[in-house]
Amino acid sequence: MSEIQGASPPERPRTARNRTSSGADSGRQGVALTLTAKDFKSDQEVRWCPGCGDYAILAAVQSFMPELGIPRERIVFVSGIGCSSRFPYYMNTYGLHSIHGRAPAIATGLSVSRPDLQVWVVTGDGDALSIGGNHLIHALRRNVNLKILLFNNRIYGLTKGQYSPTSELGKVTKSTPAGSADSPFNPISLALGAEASFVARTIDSDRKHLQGVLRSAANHQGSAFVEIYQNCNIFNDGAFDLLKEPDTRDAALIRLEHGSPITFGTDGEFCVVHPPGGFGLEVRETASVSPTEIVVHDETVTEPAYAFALSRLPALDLSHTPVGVFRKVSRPSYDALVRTQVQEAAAKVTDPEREFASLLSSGDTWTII
Amino acid sequence: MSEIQGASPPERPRTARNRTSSGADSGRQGVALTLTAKDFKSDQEVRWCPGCGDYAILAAVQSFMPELGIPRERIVFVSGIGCSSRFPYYMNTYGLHSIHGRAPAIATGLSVSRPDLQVWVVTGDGDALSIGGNHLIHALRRNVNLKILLFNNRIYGLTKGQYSPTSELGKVTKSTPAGSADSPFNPISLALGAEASFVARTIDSDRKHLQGVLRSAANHQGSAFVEIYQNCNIFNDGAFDLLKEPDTRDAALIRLEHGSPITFGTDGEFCVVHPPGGFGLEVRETASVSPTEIVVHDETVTEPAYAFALSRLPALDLSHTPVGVFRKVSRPSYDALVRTQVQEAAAKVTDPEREFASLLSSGDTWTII
Amino acid sequence: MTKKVQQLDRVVIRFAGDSGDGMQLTGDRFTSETAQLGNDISTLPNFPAEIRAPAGTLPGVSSFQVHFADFDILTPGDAPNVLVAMNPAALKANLADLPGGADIIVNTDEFTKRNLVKVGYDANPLEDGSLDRWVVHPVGLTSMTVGALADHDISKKDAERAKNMFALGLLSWMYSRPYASTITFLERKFAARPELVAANIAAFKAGWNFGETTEDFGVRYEVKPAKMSPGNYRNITGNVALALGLVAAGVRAKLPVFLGAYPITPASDILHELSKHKRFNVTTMQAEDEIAAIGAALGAAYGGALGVTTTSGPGIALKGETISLAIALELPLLIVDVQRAGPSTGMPTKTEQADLNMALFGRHGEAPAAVIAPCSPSDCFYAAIEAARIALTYRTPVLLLSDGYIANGSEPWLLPDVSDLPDLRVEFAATPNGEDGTFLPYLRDPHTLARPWAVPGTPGLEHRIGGLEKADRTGDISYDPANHDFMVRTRAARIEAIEVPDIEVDDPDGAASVLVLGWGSTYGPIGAACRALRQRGLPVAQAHLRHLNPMPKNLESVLKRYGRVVIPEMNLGQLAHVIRGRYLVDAIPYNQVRGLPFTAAELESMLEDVVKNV
Amino acid sequence: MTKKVQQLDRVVIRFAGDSGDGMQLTGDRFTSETAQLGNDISTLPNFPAEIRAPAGTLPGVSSFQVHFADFDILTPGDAPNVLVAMNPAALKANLADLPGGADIIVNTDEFTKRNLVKVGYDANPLEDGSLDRWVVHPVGLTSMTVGALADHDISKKDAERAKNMFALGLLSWMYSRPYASTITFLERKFAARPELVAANIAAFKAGWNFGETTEDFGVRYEVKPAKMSPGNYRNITGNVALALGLVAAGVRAKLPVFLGAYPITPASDILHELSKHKRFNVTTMQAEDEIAAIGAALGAAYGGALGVTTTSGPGIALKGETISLAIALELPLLIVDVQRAGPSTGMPTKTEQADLNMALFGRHGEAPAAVIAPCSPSDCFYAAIEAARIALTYRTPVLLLSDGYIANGSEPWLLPDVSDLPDLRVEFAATPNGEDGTFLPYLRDPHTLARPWAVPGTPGLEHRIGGLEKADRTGDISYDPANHDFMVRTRAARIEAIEVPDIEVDDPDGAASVLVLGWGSTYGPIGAACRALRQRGLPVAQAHLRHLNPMPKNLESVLKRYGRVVIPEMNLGQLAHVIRGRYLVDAIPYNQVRGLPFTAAELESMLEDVVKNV
Ligand SMILES: Cc1ncc(C[n+]2csc(CCOP(=O)(O)OP(=O)(O)O)c2C)c(N)n1
Ligand SMILES: Cc1ncc(C[n+]2csc(CCOP(=O)(O)OP(=O)(O)O)c2C)c(N)n1
Ligand code: SF4
Ligand code: SF4
Ligand SMILES: [Mg+2]
Ligand SMILES: [Mg+2]
Repeated sequence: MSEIQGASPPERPRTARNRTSSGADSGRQGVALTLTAKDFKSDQEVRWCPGCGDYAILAAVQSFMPELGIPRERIVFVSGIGCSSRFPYYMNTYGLHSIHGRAPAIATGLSVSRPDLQVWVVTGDGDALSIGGNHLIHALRRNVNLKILLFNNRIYGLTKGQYSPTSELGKVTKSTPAGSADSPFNPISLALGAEASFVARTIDSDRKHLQGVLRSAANHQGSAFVEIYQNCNIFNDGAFDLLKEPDTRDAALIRLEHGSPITFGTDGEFCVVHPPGGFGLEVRETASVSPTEIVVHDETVTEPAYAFALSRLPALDLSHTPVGVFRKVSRPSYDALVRTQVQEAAAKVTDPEREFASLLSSGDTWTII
Repeated sequence: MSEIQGASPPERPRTARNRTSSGADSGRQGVALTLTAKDFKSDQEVRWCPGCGDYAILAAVQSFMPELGIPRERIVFVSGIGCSSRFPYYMNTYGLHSIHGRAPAIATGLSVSRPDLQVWVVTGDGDALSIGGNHLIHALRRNVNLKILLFNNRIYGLTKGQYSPTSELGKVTKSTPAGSADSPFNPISLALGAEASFVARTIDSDRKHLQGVLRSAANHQGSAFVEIYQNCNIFNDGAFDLLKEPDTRDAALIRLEHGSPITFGTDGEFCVVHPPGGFGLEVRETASVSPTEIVVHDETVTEPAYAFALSRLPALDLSHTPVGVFRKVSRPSYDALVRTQVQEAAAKVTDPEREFASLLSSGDTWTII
Repeated sequence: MTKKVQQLDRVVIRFAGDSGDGMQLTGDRFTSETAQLGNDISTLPNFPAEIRAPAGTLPGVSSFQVHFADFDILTPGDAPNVLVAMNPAALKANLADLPGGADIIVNTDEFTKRNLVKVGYDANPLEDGSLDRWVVHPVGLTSMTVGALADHDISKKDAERAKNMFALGLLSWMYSRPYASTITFLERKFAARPELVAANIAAFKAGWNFGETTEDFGVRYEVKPAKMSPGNYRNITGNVALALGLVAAGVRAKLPVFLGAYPITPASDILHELSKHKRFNVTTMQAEDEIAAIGAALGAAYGGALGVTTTSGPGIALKGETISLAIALELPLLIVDVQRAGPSTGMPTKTEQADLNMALFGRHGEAPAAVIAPCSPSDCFYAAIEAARIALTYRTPVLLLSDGYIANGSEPWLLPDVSDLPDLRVEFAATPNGEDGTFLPYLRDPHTLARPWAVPGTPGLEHRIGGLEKADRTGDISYDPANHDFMVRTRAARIEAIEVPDIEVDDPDGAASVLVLGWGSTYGPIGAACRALRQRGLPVAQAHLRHLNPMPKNLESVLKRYGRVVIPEMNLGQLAHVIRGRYLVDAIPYNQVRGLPFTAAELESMLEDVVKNV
Repeated sequence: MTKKVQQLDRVVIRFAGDSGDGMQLTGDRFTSETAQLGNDISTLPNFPAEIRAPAGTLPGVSSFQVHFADFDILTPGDAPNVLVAMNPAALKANLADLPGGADIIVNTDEFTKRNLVKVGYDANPLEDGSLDRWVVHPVGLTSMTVGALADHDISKKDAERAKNMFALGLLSWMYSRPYASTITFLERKFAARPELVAANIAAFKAGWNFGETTEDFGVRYEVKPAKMSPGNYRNITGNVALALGLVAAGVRAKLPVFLGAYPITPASDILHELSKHKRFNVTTMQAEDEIAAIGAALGAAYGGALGVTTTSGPGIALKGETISLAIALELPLLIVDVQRAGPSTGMPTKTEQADLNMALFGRHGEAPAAVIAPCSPSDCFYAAIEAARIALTYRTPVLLLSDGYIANGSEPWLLPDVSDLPDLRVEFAATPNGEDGTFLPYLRDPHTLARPWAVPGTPGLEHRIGGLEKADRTGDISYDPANHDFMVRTRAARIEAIEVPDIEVDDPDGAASVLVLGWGSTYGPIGAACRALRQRGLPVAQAHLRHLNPMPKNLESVLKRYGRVVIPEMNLGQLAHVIRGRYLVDAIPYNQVRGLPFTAAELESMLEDVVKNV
């Protein structure tokens, strides 16, 4: 039984789906197509501020999309409200610009009922972590088949510059002229605390890295949570300059690569070690430690304590900021489990109307003649 | 300037409060009083099901209260909705039984504006982690001065037995006749991911332990998050029997004690070690390891990765369940920071009406004569 | 000893006991036996918000009332003829509702000093003469049950628990009920513990035999089957009927059903029931809260499913923002509100009709949606299908207002022929509808004003929509003043354009001067009152609104045909206010907000006054 | 060259440009200069929802309209006499509003081929004669500014940016505005960068001198000061006035103010403004969402603060459940809704009055609350105080309905004497009020029906309250049917019992047959239209509702005094529906939902028709 019975449009492409639990998701992987970045540009004029980091992310996503090999009509972008949430308008796919904070909930309903679609969520630090925090953590715990891109500019852009749950303590903004009094979330830690199976971070300005992370997210079964540091040049300009400026970035940016020792710096002169007995990770000079002490990154560690320790590395000042895939482990997606239950039950029914008639007359009935 | 100007009741006790950031909370600690458990019993008939674990928690809290040395009128219990959330009715203190999931938000407003009160939040696994998840994680990140008691019975009691966000995967309940499809939160991990400064777990049936945890929570500045395993004998009976039955509990229950090596079992025959290079913790036979390998519990470790690793110890089957204080670290409370800003500003004003008049006529004004 | 058998045309029995005494089950069983016999039935469960309040206390009392008759009845009965009181609390809590002369069967074993004190009885009412107005039957229900089960290998607690079956046996005997279905039920229920099957059956029979034997029950009653249309019947509650109606809608639309719900009394049973019917391509999701629940339902609707969310007052309050989005998106969506007494948490297990305002007006901006309400338990089935018809045809959210009374109450239901149910098939957009192969997501069907339902997965129709104002036809974001004005009016017009059946007036000889207008669950009591008045020669007309938005086209002329319009509601006059505002008719509100349905008697006396004063 | 000086009684100028062109600031400055001069003023900013849409596009156009006169005016003016268009997009977007003969000052530097194409101009409108109906002044604003600043040590970008000051200088010259305050302003604004102070002042002066010198501007205008009551004035927007009103309420109640808010357009500025005034014991909390925001405000109110929450439509939709709790708790609480165009996200920066239904009816159960609405920017100050008075006196949530038009619009405000503002002091409960020293949290003041406000910290008054239905007097949980009915009616009665001033009717010679009833921000346009009609000898009466719940006691008699009642609203007739339902008056709704205020002219012509047809 397909996800839409009967009245579906005739040309709708269908992919074979088996009914096993992992198989229920398999419709989302497509076949090679000859699309280009341009095919993913909608006819809508892009309306972000000139210089906004969102442009770079949009371009990176558009040029990444063709490699998915999924026809445009099977891709849906769902967003909340915020500058970032305008994203779907600019993608020539299906798109839903919903309401503030609720994109993960809406996308869950879509994804669960339509396993043949690939559903992306685009959200902001306010949208996802302030009003939408609960839907986000529940989507992650359930492991719904969503690719969640959180554009973190550490500010409310669309409402013109209030602080957000990722703004640093003491931040002076329109709503906190004396400095904010709440310390921020670490989105990666929060996602891990919420049982996320895929957690990554990347930066607007590094297209190659961004696309690498998208690639890894796209082929993950379940929720893929991607934090993207994004510059809001109007209300929080330069928030991530430390990670971008030639003179500081090498000493600050830690590129995680699965299977490789974690080193960074201009020439790998820094590294990450795990001091014996401790639980946290620390940065050292590579020259001062023995190569075996350097932590070899493994995104597949089941125990989330490793990724969690990694997430604590950056001080709030970004001085040591890992980017890349922190964690990618496999567990059944909510969609798959739910679809399996429904499909297995539905598979036994050949004539729903007759079955329904017999349901009605089951139990204690009586007949008047 | 006090938190209530002018119209406050004459007899209201006031404690000296200085205006430094930590001092702004100090009104909450009281002086020795000669109250007894009975003084904390309200005149309302307790209406939980006979045998419900909530009774034991109520009794433990009532008999613990006197040692706080805080007069009853300075204590407020705020709850949401659920069986557990009926709690405030039975405490002879101020009490507010609010709406589902919103207790942390309401309590935040109360706590921030009334530093002289001690505010407790009582909530359930559905109330706190399902509908109220966002308010909970935001209260924790802000470190609001709340003592949050989460009665976790891993079920919805009041609505008669649906699964909750802490129910195990595959749980068969009224709303999941084919078994639930979402894997649960680990409340301790979630709280740690949300930057909680105090995180603990205890059990309804162990009054002494429960009170020990309450004691530690009560003297914590900022949010104290306490998960209490609670038996719902109607809809999820025996959920924590493994930790209570004489023949299983010793091998399952790990009592954390600050400064002591983590051992458990009938005779301390099991212990917790931290395998070198790893990030997780593991259970071993005490005899098989050298004493120095046993992890010595330290609730004050700044790095949350340690407490996080501890929180991952119990398999979902409770087979190894730490109880006690996982983490207790000091950072400024939101209330204190906010109050300080307000109090410092207000301290400069002697005559608010005159100051207000001058505010009105500041800036570009003109006069018509 | 042979007993006299007396014929009755109708009886109202109320079973009352502690929350733990199994009164709901006892009532259910008695109802089922009665249904088998062919009486018309109406039931009213009434239970506390606490799961199991302390034993023996007033707040812990749970009751179940069943009204059965040899003619068609409309309500669960105003006042019981028989009260079964399992303990002093049950007696005390229900006595005020009992007319003099009614039978009271009391479980004397529970009338201990301690239990009496617990509910504030200074003296034992069984002994102090205070019950002289009634016919009291003191029965040692517990002790006799335990006695009857002495030979059974079960615990004392289990034996005591079976006392409700003893009571059921006794009542079944008194009213000559066929009990085969109860035996089957017990066999199924305790299948895992055969010793309990035996014990409960034994207890039931002991109760039956006790009736047969004891001198106290001199008379046995018979209520003949009612004349009902031929067909297959079952007894059904409103919540189950509503859930089955949703399944039926999915089956008849050939669409998957997606329910996003968060548990809340008294709506949870719809979630429970629907989650059993996965085989009809029904997916149920218990979401993290009401906002996520409707969000997921909307997401599913966007994907081409019949999206549904079910809740009660506090939950409806949370869904407004998403309903507003659904209105902007013009997607089909069902929002079921099983109303309960408010405001705030209110009285969760008690009924009320006070969410009408919220359904009609409870959204920011001009955000019109369709609103309909079922009028009885079995009507919930058809109302669900009608709501789905409107949602699917007109691509709009539809609010369906049930309430605690019909949700938990039950009545016999003549099973429909599934193929006679409306054909709800829809056509998804499949091809571009604009010039040059473009797709215009907001180009409307000129008749229904519905826009195309173009689900993701359809090649060539890729498009973007959202909650910002949209340009006519293209759906692009638009801040154009004239377009906004046009779109706001169009959204209003498309709700007004929904075709709904004319309202029917029950005015048998067209002689009435007073029209009683109702909506929702008040149908039964209003109908019963009108019947009673007519039998007494006082003509009143009855009309019942199923469609609250848009209202039937003929409503205005119906209203204006009568000298007086009375609108009884279990709120403070919400429909009355709307009717007055729309039609400038000086309708008289009659309101009661007691958490209970109207009694037919009070409506009768109120209407009598109105009729006499026209 | 000396220029002719011409006297005018009123002028409407609209500054329009790209979002990045600083038009809001330019308008603000011009307004401020005009205020200094003593004209009466009314302003209307209009900006896109995007922060900074792509340069030069139609959606990116931002404008600011200012109306000033030598008499008292009520609106920002229907149509501009002068349009300043900083680029082709600004010209195109605003041209339709310009009456023939109006002046257009265009920045020719931006009329490049590329920019023209961007907005769909095939030919340059400055050259193709299409502007012949207007008086066009082509000015190279950018190039002249850059030229004037050639000697300044600033970047080209900074020099170009100063073009708005050039424009301001030119307009200030044209209308003979005093500019000292602008100089001070620039000194303050760029204090950190003295080179920009110098550059901007130089640009301003260059603009002024250009007016003085060029032949194109032959005439200079003067608008004399208006006759206004003596006193100290400032120009104020509705949002700032509202924030100051909240501070004033706290000061006059001697209570701390606690604002829980979540940012949302167009309400955020209240949060911004209030967060600057901590010294008045004002605490502001930016919460995680609207539910937490009102929750925190309610928690603070429970603790004895003046609790406030501020939001707009989508946020109001989320607050209903907590408002309902506040109604059950009977605590004072202010809920400010700065309305914007809906439904759903709608048009966030555009105005509307469509949340009235939501405010009156948008809660589950019978959940009545007080509702009031300010009628102009400065009136927001007094409305906030009045809302606080009702909340504190009657212990009830009060909804205050502002809207985007008055929130961002401004007018001169005669500063009040603080000690003349109402005394809002309250008395907290301090001692037991029941027998034997018990405390009855729901024992009411017989006059106000308010219950005691017993804040935690008060010894002897420990008590528990919540959202479940409460017994009268004791506040204990109660499921008693009669008590519920009583409490529901009492909650309704206590809102009805709120004393509000009678509505005043402006009917100068009592000769009017038509009454125009309005509420909220339509006051200005309705007033202007009524004045104009009266001047033409067509008598119409105007009455404006400040209190929407409860309504003034004399309203019914006022309504019935007139043959025709017309209700203009920026929605589809929400107040009209309520008035019809309550008073059975056949009020005529006149509606427009364009995201813009009514123009006086359109109301005038509509009313003229009505008057002529009575
Ligand atoms: C219910 C609701 N509350 C508030 C808003 C106003 N609002 C729109 S976007 C936004 C925050 C945007 O911040 P973020 O999510 O970080 O996105 P950004 O603009 O920075 O990309 C807010 C508060 C809204 N649209 N709806
Ligand atoms: C807004 C809202 N949604 C739903 C409910 C119904 N409801 C009441 S309590 C509850 C869950 C209770 O579970 P939990 O928090 O675990 O408390 P417990 O009863 O188990 O102690 C629900 C869903 C409600 N009262 N309000
Ligand atoms: S405000 Fe910031 S985030 Fe928004 S579009 Fe402009 S630069 Fe980007
Ligand atoms: S239902 Fe469960 S949690 Fe609720 S009172 Fe009964 S035993 Fe306790
Ligand atoms: Mg942001
Ligand atoms: Mg629970």
